Amino acid sequence: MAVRVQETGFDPGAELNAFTAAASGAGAVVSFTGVVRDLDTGGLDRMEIEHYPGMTESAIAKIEAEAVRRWRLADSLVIHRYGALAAGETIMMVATAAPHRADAFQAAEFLMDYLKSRAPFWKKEVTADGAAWVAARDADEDALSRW
Amino acid sequence: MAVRVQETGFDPGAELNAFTAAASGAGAVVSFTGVVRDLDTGGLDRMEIEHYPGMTESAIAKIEAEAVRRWRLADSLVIHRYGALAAGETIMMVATAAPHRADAFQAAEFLMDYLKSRAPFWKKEVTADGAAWVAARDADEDALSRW
Amino acid sequence: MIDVLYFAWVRERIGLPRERVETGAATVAELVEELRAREDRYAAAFADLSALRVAVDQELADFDASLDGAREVAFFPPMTGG
Amino acid sequence: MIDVLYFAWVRERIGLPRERVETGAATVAELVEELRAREDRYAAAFADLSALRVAVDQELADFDASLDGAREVAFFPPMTGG
Repeated sequence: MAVRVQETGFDPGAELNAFTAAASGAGAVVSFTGVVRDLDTGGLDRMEIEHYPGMTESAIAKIEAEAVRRWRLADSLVIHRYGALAAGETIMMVATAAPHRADAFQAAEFLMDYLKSRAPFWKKEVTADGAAWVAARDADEDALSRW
Repeated sequence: MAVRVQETGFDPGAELNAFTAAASGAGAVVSFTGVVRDLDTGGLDRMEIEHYPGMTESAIAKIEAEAVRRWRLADSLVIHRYGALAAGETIMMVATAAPHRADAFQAAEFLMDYLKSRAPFWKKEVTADGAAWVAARDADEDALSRW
Repeated sequence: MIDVLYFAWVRERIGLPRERVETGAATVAELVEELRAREDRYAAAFADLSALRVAVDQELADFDASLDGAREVAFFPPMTGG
Repeated sequence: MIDVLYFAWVRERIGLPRERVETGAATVAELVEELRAREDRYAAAFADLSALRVAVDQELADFDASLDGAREVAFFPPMTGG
């Protein structure tokens, strides 16, 4: 189990390989990578991600501990950036390793659903015309009800 | 959409990064990596993977086309090895890219479930004491019923 | 004395990220009432509590949560991580 | 004439990966009966059809599938990819 909350970028491929190498005995590794998307209308200058230092790390650690309790996992990893990111940059990554694929997939989806709505991050989209906070989606809140 | 069936090894991290870079506009990338596990009792000398050249590629292409039909995907990738592999080596990888994470996750799980039971590969575990074909698991066949 | 933190548009509306507040409020809701009464910018930030979330000592909480022994309260909109 | 392919333990029991077979079989099941009658190793390989899968021209098929126009039939155990 590891949590990293950082402003600097990271290399998802290198992280995936290091995670897989360390999770010895796990046959199944699932990763999720979140990438900054441009607006549907184009013109995103940057995405600014604000977070709550201290609570962010502890909230994610709690989410990971819950995943470990629910599924048979060999290991898990969450990396989440804050600060200013351009379109195409990697925002965050989740990885799970398990003896069987169903555990790895479900734990990764669970971690993502909780990160979306329960980890203290807030996204703001900045364009030449101004800035707007990204609104929470009802679908993200609803996604929690399945767990 | 891409399918690669090959005897040589590959670098999952490098594949993930190249896939993500090519899937422009997708905010969500999911990967699954399958790794050769040692036997519970230890002592795996190698895993031998046999396949049906020609049918393997067309069967996987059909599975991918079905995934693209069912979910909103920006891209998908399947790499699967055959031949002799040692414990810890990567057998195969699936990656999906989509505007939204639910599509990426579901399509990756769908691809995995179908690869397990509908792509013509057969695994044999070889130890110092002999060799045994891996039996298909009922759970893998059952997993198809949810799609 | 309690540390009160604001994030995202709550921070922007109130105009500062954190402040120390002298309060006798027993619950989060009572603290909100005190803040609302201060100035328009607070009243604007706390106009619709259904659009706000709260954490007490870095744990998500309800507006009726007790502040007994609490050192830090944070107000923010629904989170948008991932 | 039809190409018949064997994989995994079916290949091992029969002792070869593929062969050309002169047959008038109208269905996969009829072809299986012809093969079974050949030698013990075929009878052993085809003893329990529920443990076998079949593909006609590289598409999964049933044992009652027609061989009309088929060029290639493959027999193998349930697949274990992934």
